[in-house]
Amino acid sequence: MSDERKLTYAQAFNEAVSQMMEADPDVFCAGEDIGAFGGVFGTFAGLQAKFGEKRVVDTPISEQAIVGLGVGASVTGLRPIVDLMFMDFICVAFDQIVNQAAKLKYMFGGDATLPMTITTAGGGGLSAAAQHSQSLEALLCHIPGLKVVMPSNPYDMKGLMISCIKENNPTVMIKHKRLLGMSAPVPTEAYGIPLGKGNIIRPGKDVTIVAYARMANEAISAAKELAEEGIDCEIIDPRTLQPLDTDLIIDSAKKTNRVVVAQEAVRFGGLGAEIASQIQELAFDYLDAPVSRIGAPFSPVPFSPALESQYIPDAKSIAKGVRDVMARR
Amino acid sequence: MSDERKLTYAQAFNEAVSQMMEADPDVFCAGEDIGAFGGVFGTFAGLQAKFGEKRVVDTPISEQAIVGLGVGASVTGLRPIVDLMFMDFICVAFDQIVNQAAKLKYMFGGDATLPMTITTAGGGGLSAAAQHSQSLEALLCHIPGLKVVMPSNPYDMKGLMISCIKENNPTVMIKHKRLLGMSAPVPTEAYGIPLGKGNIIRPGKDVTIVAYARMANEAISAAKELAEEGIDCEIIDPRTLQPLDTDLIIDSAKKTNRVVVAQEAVRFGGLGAEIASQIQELAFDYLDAPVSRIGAPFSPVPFSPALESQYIPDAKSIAKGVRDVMARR
Amino acid sequence: MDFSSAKQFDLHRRMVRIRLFEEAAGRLAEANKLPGFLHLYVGEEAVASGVCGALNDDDHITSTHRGHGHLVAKGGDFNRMMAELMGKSTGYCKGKGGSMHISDTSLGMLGANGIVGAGSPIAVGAAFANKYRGRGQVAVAFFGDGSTNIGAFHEAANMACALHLPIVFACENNEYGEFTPRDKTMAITDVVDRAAGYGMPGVIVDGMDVIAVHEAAVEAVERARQGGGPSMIEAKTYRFYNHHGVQNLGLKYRSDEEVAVWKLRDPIFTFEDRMIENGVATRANFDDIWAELRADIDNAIQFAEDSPYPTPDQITVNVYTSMTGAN
Amino acid sequence: MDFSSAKQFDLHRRMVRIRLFEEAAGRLAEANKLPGFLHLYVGEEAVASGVCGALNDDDHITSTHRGHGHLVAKGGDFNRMMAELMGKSTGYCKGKGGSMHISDTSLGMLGANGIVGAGSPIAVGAAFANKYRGRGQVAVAFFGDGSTNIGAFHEAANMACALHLPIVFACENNEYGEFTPRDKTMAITDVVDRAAGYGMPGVIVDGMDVIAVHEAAVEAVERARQGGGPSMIEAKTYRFYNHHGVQNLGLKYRSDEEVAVWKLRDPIFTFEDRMIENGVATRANFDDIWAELRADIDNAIQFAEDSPYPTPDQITVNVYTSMTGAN
Ligand SMILES: Cc1ncc(C[n+]2csc(CCOP(=O)(O)OP(=O)(O)O)c2C)c(N)n1
Ligand SMILES: Cc1ncc(C[n+]2csc(CCOP(=O)(O)OP(=O)(O)O)c2C)c(N)n1
Ligand SMILES: [Mg+2]
Ligand SMILES: [Mg+2]
Repeated sequence: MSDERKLTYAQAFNEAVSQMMEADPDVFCAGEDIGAFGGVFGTFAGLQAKFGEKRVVDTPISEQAIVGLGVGASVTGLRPIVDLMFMDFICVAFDQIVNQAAKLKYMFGGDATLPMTITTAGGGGLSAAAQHSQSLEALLCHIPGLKVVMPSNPYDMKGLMISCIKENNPTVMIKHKRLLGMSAPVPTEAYGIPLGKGNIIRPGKDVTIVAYARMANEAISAAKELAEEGIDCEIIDPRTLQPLDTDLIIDSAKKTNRVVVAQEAVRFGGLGAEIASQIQELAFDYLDAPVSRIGAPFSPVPFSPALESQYIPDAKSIAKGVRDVMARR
Repeated sequence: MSDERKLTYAQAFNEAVSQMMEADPDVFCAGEDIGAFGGVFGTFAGLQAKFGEKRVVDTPISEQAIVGLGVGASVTGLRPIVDLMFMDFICVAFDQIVNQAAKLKYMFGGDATLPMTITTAGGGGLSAAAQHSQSLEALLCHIPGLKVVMPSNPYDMKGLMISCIKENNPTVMIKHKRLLGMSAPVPTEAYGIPLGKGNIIRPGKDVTIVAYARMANEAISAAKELAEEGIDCEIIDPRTLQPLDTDLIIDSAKKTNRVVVAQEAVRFGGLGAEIASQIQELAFDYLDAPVSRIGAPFSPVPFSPALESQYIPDAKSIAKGVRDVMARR
Repeated sequence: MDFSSAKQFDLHRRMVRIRLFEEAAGRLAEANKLPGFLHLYVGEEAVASGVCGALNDDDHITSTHRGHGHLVAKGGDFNRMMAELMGKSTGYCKGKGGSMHISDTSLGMLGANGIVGAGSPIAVGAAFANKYRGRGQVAVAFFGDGSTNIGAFHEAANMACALHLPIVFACENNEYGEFTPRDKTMAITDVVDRAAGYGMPGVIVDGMDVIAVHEAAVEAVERARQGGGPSMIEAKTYRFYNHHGVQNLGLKYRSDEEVAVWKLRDPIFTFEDRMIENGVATRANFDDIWAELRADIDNAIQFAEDSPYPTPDQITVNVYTSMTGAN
Repeated sequence: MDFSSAKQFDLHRRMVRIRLFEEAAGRLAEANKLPGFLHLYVGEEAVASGVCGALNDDDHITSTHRGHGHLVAKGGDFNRMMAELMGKSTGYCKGKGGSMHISDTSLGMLGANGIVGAGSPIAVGAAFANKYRGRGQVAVAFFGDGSTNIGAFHEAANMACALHLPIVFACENNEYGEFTPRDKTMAITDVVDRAAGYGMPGVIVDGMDVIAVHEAAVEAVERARQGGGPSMIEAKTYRFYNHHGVQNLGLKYRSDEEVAVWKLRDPIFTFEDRMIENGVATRANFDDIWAELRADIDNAIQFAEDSPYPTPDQITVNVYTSMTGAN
């Protein structure tokens, strides 16, 4: 059975890019070290050998120009995939992302289409310290004009990446560095997962956990542990953070009446705040407890594994959050 | 009575800078057109004439280097005020703000002190379109290591700006462009307003409005209108957004049981989401209605006055938000 | 090079169109009829005209905050431009962009830009696409002297050279960034000195002489089109009005003498004199042209004034393209 | 210039300290004893040593992701460095920064930096402060060839020149940015060609020759100290190990021959030969020095291994300075 073929998260990304490049000659990739080297995380491995230097382009260390390349090439009709090695580097290219890519269409009164995908790698867990470990998705989700995707597993990675490439708006595909080696069955054919559609990873009745990227997997572990304690968790992975699948989240909240939102990012001002706010706005009368937010404490990501391991939320902290919410009456 | 002397918001800023420059020779200013020209909004008017070119420095159009100048000069012992003309330009300097200024101390294990102030002008209402009208404070508030201040009136402006300059951490002082001409009594002496302390602008018993910068003034207008309808609003202006005066907000929420949070920024993922989340977390049992958020719709800021005037929240939209919250039972 | 009289009239017409549009916009702004900021191109007409006169319709340009001149030179429509400046729904950007974002992608004009330096990386992207498609199109990045101090310019220039793209970097050196003179913000006199650091050729031209600009542009554009890679043109020019708007905001950052000396070199009037001298045109020709184009401007103002404002339901329209791609 | 034998021993010692520290770090990394990324300076020792040997203790430097060499050359303490690399609480950054943020502000070393190019604007700030205070201090920005393609470098170089600051831009041109050779990312061969575009002088030196680097550095630092403004030094050098870590990750992006040729020019061994040839030193001198410094490294490893990890309560400490300023 072909569905049983397994790919890693990194391979799923690679296959999505490869299949879309085969299907559409307007798709190209550009970024630092993505050519001969295949990207520092190997996610672009083999693509230059397959598609040539014209379509898989090594660039200078120039994040602003890399994103600008995507803006200019997409607005003149190509379908660029531009890579920013680490998510932290969105800060270097922030003007091109926020003030150009996201706004061009609107500022031009609609007279522009930007089918570009920005790919990057976020998250901690590699002792890469404060400038190579951040989860900055909340910054992007606040900017009208962008779509933001954070897959939690290989299947979603392939489907979402294909949808990003096909999408006629600027999307940001955030790979999680700690998921790159995660392996799971991935269909060989090209399939899309609609942007803006979340997924019920695990149905449950007692409490809803909304979690994305690596935290979705931590939520699965937490749910297993909690099941043994008799707590039946429903896990929702929004997959796309902008636009957010509010309906799916609200329906679940109305069913379980208790919600924990888990993110790896710093808790203050993170996407969890938006999700929690929406839930209390739209399901206020259904809530038996405040929506609880799990996230990193208010500090940069520390280097030492002794600190970082305690800094990043995990199954344990999610389980504790769920227990606290369940204890509330 | 000297307390009756009036200054505009812009003059209050200018006086704070001037008095701190007199008091401390380590304080200097750098930015585009702030020297002979006094800044495009006039907020630095006369300072170069008074303190000389050494201490009031015209820079190239180089926002990254302007913030970098502040980082390097502060970490080696000066007390820089570096100006980014428009808040939208934080995007151009975002790496230096987010990955350098905010994190240096932490990454160095404490072995650095950065007493620098970044000043900028945010907000819409001047038909300045999508790249010169944004309210991006939520992005900054999500970044540990920064403090963020948004005064709503001349008195707060002077006191907060003095505190920013005296502060031994990187602060971002966001002037609101539409408040620059607002005039009010401002004491002549140098006084500080502690960072992280909010203000009850108007005490009330029926409903709390949390609003900052220009929205605080719109809330005052809304409250007047609502008073005539018999709705007694308590208005809280946090003044500092990071750190946020959570206690003040929660106490008020517990008293009034109903809260509207108003921001000029795009609603999705704005600071209002954090404030609303905290309120439902910490005052859940006191709430008679969901915390309501007023903010801009999910689009870039439009140019045409016909659109912008409807885009930016105002007294009317805040009043409507309050009525909706009051109607809820 | 020797240009045909038709070409000379073409370049002249582009300049006059810019001048008339900008002066009309200035008068409307002074009468408080234009919302927002307004950065006028008056004085610099020879640059946009000389360069765009060397381009095909399907070539691309990126622009700056001072973008009307570029759009006019690329063939922009007065009606839609004036309507945009007034924030009307019939404007180029449906009233959503205004002066700082005026654009017409069908003319290859990829937008004025409110962020100094941000247009250049976008031009690099357009140049990349042009090379990728191999249809011989070229991209031009217009930018000011002040913008060459910002990182985005540098990255764009270097990347264009590293990837050997068909692009021309066209610098409008008017000696000021806003109200600050060049010598306060850079230690060099000629922006073109930066070209060598990227490995591209560069030339300085008299930006008040449309023929000089055009000659340099033809050469640079042809080089790009033939696969010869990027190059830079630095046009020494001057803006006759203030950084934005018309008045000097009461503050003098340039001397009256300096302004007067530059005005003597008005790119349009000096070119008209030359065309008459060379027997290419008569004063009457020019009178006709100005009259015709003045009528166009008057019509455009009328069109814009008669046009409706966009309705509030349009606020959240055009944020996203709704359909997804073709595959 | 002619340098005293003491100075030569001083430069030599700086280089050997770097070499020993880096090789020890490499071995520990291979044994999986160092968390995170590790960018080794081996091969490039002459650059940091030659430049820092021209600096006073209160001069400032900014560094890169490849920062250990710079800190060692500025006088960094092995114990605290090794502890930091291991993420221990006794490290320079209390375990919060690691290799990419190693720093000692008391030595004027303003941090390794994980963002390519980001150190240079910070050096400009330090140079500004030094000029402002007028105590004759100088700042040096170290940066790689690849980093000169990023906007922050450009803005820093231009601003330093515009403000005529006491700063030296010291480029380590090792011909690669990560795994991509220079000629794919820039169309020039010599980074120093960029200096003229900012209006500062620049020189190329043999980065494998510590005396050549030091001579150029003395001149540049003195120029800066005397108010002569910024200048650039491009040192042609090579890293003997991989971009990060020691191995080549299985992928060849440089030929064995290329690496071998550069290794023949080892900056330490060639310098030792020269010092012996010139009668400044004997082999025995060097044996003693290596032995002494090896012992220091062994002690440092011991110190680091014996040191405790930071405790979780330290996570939210050092985010802010708690007291406000003096006024
Ligand atoms: C990133 C950024 N910084 C500052 C500004 C404010 N600003 C607008 S135009 C301008 C001057 C630009 O000078 P130059 O590039 O020489 O163009 P000119 O106005 O002279 O045509 C400045 C500083 C801006 N729009 N964007
Ligand atoms: C803004 C940014 N982009 C990309 C990277 C990833 N990166 C780390 S080192 C490096 C190469 C730097 O090359 P160079 O400046 O020549 O220094 P070298 O490593 O050769 O010493 C890159 C691309 C980064 N850290 N920061
Ligand atoms: Mg200029
Ligand atoms: Mg290198």
